[in-house]
Amino acid sequence: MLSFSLIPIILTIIIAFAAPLLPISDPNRANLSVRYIPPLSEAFILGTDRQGNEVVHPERNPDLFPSSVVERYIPPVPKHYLLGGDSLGRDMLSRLIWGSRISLLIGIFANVAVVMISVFFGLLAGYLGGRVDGVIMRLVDVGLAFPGLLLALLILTVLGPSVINMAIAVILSSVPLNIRFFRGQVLTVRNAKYVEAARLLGYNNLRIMFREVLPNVMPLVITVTALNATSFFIFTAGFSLIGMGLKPPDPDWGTIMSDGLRALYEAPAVILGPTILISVLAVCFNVLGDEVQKILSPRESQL
Amino acid sequence: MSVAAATEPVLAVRDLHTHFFTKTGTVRAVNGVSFSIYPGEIVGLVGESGCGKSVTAMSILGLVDAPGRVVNGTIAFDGRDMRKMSGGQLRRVRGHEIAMIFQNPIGALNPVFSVGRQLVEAIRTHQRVSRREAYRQAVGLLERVGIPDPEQRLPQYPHQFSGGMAQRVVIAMALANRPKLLIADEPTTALDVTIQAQIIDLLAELNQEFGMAVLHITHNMALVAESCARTIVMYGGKIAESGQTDVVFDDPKHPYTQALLGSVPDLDQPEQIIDPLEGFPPDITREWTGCEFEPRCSQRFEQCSVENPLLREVAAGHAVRCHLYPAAS
Amino acid sequence: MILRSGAAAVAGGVGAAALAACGEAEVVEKTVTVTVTEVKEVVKEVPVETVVTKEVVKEVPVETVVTKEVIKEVPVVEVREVEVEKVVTQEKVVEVEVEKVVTQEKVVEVMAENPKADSLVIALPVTQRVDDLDGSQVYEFQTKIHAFSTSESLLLYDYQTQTLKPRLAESWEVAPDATSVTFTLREGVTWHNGDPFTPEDVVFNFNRIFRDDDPYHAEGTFYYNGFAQPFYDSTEVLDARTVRVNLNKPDALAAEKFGALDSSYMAHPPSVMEHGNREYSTDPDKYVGTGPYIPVELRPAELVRMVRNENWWGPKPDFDELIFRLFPGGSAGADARVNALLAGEVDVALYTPATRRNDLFRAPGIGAKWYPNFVLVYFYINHTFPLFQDHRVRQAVARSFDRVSYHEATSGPTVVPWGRFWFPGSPYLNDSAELDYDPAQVESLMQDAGFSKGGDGVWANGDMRAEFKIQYRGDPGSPPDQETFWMQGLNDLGFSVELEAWDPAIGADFENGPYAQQNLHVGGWGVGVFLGDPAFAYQRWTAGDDFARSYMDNAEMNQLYQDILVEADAANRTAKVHRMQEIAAEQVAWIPNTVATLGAAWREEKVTNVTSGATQYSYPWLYKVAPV
Amino acid sequence: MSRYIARRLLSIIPLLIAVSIIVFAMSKALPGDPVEIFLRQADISNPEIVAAMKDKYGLNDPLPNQYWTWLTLMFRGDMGESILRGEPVAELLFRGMRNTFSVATASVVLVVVVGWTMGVVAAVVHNRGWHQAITRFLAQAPVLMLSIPGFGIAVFMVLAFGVTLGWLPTSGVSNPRSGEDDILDLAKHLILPTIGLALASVGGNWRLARNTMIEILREDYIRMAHAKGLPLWRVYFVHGLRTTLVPLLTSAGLLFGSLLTGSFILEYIFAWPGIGLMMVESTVSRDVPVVMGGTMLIAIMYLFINLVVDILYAFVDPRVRYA
Repeated sequence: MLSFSLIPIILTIIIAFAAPLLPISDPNRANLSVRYIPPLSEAFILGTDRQGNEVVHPERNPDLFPSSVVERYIPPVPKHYLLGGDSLGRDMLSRLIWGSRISLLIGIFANVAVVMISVFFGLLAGYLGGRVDGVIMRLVDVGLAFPGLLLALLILTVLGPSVINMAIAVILSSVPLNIRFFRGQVLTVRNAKYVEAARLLGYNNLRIMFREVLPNVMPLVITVTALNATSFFIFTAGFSLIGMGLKPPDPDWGTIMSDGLRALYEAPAVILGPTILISVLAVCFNVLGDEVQKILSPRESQL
Repeated sequence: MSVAAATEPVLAVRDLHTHFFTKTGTVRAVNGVSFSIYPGEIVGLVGESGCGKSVTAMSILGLVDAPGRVVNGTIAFDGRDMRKMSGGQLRRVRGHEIAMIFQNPIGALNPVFSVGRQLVEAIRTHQRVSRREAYRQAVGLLERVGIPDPEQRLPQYPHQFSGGMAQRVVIAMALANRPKLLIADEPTTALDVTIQAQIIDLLAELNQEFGMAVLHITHNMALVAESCARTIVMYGGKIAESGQTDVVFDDPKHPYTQALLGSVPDLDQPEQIIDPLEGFPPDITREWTGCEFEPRCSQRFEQCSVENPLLREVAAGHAVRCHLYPAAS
Repeated sequence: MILRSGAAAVAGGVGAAALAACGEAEVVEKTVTVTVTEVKEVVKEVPVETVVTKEVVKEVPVETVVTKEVIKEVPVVEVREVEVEKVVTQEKVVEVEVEKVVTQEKVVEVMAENPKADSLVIALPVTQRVDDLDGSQVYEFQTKIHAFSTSESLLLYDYQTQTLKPRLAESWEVAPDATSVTFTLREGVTWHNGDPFTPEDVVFNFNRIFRDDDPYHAEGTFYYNGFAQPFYDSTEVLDARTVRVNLNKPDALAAEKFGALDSSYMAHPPSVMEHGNREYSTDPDKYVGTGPYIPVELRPAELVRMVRNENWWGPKPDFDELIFRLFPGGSAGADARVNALLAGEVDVALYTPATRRNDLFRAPGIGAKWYPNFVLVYFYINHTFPLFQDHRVRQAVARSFDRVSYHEATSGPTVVPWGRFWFPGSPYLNDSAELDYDPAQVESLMQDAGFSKGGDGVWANGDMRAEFKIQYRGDPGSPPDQETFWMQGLNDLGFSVELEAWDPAIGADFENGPYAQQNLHVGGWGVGVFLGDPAFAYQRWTAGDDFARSYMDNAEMNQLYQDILVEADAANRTAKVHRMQEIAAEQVAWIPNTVATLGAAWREEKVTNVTSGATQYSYPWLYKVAPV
Repeated sequence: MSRYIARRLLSIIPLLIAVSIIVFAMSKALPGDPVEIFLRQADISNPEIVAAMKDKYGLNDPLPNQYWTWLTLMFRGDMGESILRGEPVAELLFRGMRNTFSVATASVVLVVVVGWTMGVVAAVVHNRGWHQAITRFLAQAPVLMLSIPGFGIAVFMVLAFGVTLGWLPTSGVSNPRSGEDDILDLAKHLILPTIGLALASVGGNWRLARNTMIEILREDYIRMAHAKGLPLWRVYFVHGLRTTLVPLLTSAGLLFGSLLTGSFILEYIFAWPGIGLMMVESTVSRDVPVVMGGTMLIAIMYLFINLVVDILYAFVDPRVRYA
């Protein structure tokens, strides 16, 4: 099960990193004559138009063929569109692959940042308690009073759309909830016998927090990270949808989804691509979280 | 209880096998256990942790959780085979004819319901009485198990009770329907020593008063000696030795029983050197060709690693599973 | 007619009011000659035991009436409804309305047979003020559609023929010096509550709309009155049927502005005074208008329901009930509108998206109607940006956008690019075909301007590189496809262009704002129909639009504008406009990108091509429901 | 109990003040001047008009004064007028909130009824060692529900049940041909948006209920309940679920809060006139009064829902009540 869920994740990461090396076309090159061409299509290229774009055979794609663009005739050359074309006839396969770079950046790296920050403050608040706990939790309460999406929307509006700002918005809006969660977990571990033992041994608080308490909340940290990954994918897609995501024409999965949302009925393949990818990865992350938790927590592994 | 009535056992367990089918292998928690309990009798089931005594109790009530399953044997209660009963029939027996009390009394009470509600629920599940009547009975029960101010205690929640008081509540709940058999699974382990004695005394009293049989599961030899008429010693999912308590304690045959008794400090002989048992409980995920106790046994010989001994009667009512005692002689 | 639900109630109410107004008016029984204009059979099958006949005589300002009503004895098993429209005697007009009241149960039975009656549900996109019933207070074009069924202006501008037509006013006359305009009001117009429509009402409304200091001025809601307000001086009643609007400076377009401008719709003075502008416009119970339909229910963001105004001055409005179902505007509600149409929940869907054209064309029973409505997207060019100070560079940029290909590919048959946008003869602008996509022309224009391609293939002239950004507007659900495509075209032709999200909050202040050093942006879009006169359009520039600034220093342009305002001769005006176009084509302040869109789609089996009554004014693309 | 509620209520006040300060500060940090944006949209750039409008909206006062004016007005229910829509913000928000509330409530009900029940069933099946395939399915199905974006399902449902089969309405909150506010009509319109909106949360709660319940089924009091001979449904749904409620309530409270704004994609697909899309549109077009009022309103609702959840904790778990 573990490797089963790891393979797609690792594969996606590898493909994302290798995107510049792969023999795929420019993800931003528009070619209107293959606008919304369905997946697995083979377009017969007649020649190039005045903008240097390939023009496909009219009989192959009569609906999409603009009459005015062909200037000269060249014998047809087939070209494959494995995942079809989008609203501007950009190659969906290429866009999905390039888009994975940014989606993974948010889904994994922003996620790691969220978890690191949350675990740190959760540990501080939960373990130290007292005034530290009071201050942290009051701030968390204020943060929690804004639903995450609204907070992120406001942050993005103030900062303007970009990858970094989107990451900041995602981090700031999901940290309060995570801190509260981890604090709760730390509280259950704090009074455990082994923690008391460590205290009696005279270890300092930092050591106890990170050597005794942290390992014991680790299974949950991993589960939460996996769950966060899913929601972050969908979260960023939502922002791209309302035009607050990335700078076009660079693709991320959310941008592609928002592109597809306009053509849900005409070209469902556009939105299906990233949706399926996100779903598969989300399932993988969920399963991964469960499996890791089973391995790390002995009680589960008996079953 | 008259001895004449005691000829039919209230519970007869024959060749009980309960196995847990885990990913790492089959755990043979109970592996061929047979014993009987007669009406009004207190039987002690002893052994170290993981020997299968609790699983035996759960098997009797049909409460073994997945991945565990009773794979073989018969459990005859009052002449009826519990294993052949439907779920509904089983539930009519549970709590009504066979009651059970647990090691951790606070944990055995649902923290979100008041004690009264849980008692009333126990009564009304098996008796067609009004809520008011059940409540009245609950007050009587609490009084009987020695809880002062029962009227005030009933609306309270489990976390407001001390361990001993909670165990009394659990006992009251078990007694609610006057069961024929009470299975007490380590009823005193989680309690202070002084409370332990009170609970044991209470159980003995109730045994006298209601005439119910008690299966007392414990790892505490001293408690068994104190309260039980008969003792069954379990090791590795099997019965190592069984017999009248005084016989077993005075003349332990099985090396394991001897070792157990040897590790109990005797208050009369403060200078005695305690001789704890070396080694670990057996790996019961594998089928033993030899004796399960062989690796830890101080009196082992060749046969012990070759052949699994059978439970044999060495004297009337005294059976031992050990190659040292080849046959009744 | 009385067998139908909503209309019956209204008719009853009006009848009662008429009776009351007549006071002692006799019900004349026997002796009059009557012209029966229409005999309509309403119910055939339902046997009726008792028929109560009630006669209502409306408006009898006659001393000696020699009227006789002839009502044929109706057999008890057959009910006929006789509608007597006008009875003409020698001098006097008597209106007689005859109603037959059928017993209650029978009405219910008939209702059950035809529950939908004659209703039309229109899917309407709205983005902003969703709940105005008063035409003078509506904000955006799409929302006006329902407000224009309830309220009316003095005149109507027919954009298809580009002429003015009478509405509440029968005729109009602009003074020769263009300093006043006189309207002659239609006779017999009443408000929904029965009050007569008077010249005083016009005075009240014009003051309310065009004077900031009027106590009933609805601040900030009169979107379009900026065009007329600077010219307005006063309104005076000349006689019982005429009013005159006096201007403070000459304006050849006074009739269009004050008669047909969107903001000059008439509101009922007593109601406005009693309830205030907002309550009046948003509460159907408080609203009183003159329009062909009377609002009965308004649920913001949900629907507006109206019933036929039986006393409307024009031909009988088509529908018993008109329902505007409100959808979110923009692309948000577009798919939902099409879905609702496909599912049969609405009869007409306006502004259907191009991406659903195949769904609509392929669905059985769905028809599509061209409505010559246009969408335009301006690309503004920042003249203060050094690169764009040369008009040849501006022209080159304009010519690098292959609009024709883009619209043909993206919108297909539902949307066509208009080479000439606006209407014929508008300075707003030139024939954009002149600035159509032309790489060769781009090349020569850039070379003329002293640019040459550097090593990286980008045009450069000394230190100045052909490098700029296109600001696009990040609206929900609309990625900047056009800008992306255009950017690619520009980059292919030797410009170095990037996209940048344009924050609407920062705006397009090219001289001082954050984008002063940047350069091209999408200026927003417009849908709709504006007044057709070129001078009017030119005025819009001078009202302070950003893209017009670059022309403000042009003396000839300003002189032409002044001339046009007082030029009464249409041919001369057109000639002057053409000269303005030439100047504008040279300047290229912005790149028009206009398309005509598919206006509506509806279910064919229910809708036939019969335009009549009110609908022809308010929404010419709406058609009457015919029995299936 | 009432003291507990009072204490919780009081603890909200400082939070509200903090939230209001943040909302106010954020509205000031938003780029652009709302009046200028509005006027620009109306093609007006006359500086006198701009100044007059600013005066009218009090934008020339010192910041603390502006904050205080805003706060006092808001607590009197006056959140100003929408710059974009010209409507009183309170009315606008009330309308959006009412529509969002209905679909959010329906979603929470669906989550509770389906998600929690299936979670308990899945845990029981796991506990009783049913056939592997069933156990696996009940364990993995929620993961799938959690992973597929709800709007994909929503679009499919619109096409299938609305357009093709015609069983359910495709969009909107009411059928315009039915005259009155019909509760049945509303229910029909709620079905598809609710499923689309709640699907992921049903999966999440199913999973959470299953995991918590598996833990709880190992507790002694569940054995005790069995040993008492209680009927199975009583053991699982009374003794089991009742103790599972604390984490589930937390999750339901959070869900309700996130639905208040998180539903804008579904609102987009179903043309649902809720507050999510309204807030997004207002933020994008800088309709600051709506953004401020809406954010405050949502924050207050959110705090209120959390308060309700906290009070429910006390009802569900006596240990909280007596702590």
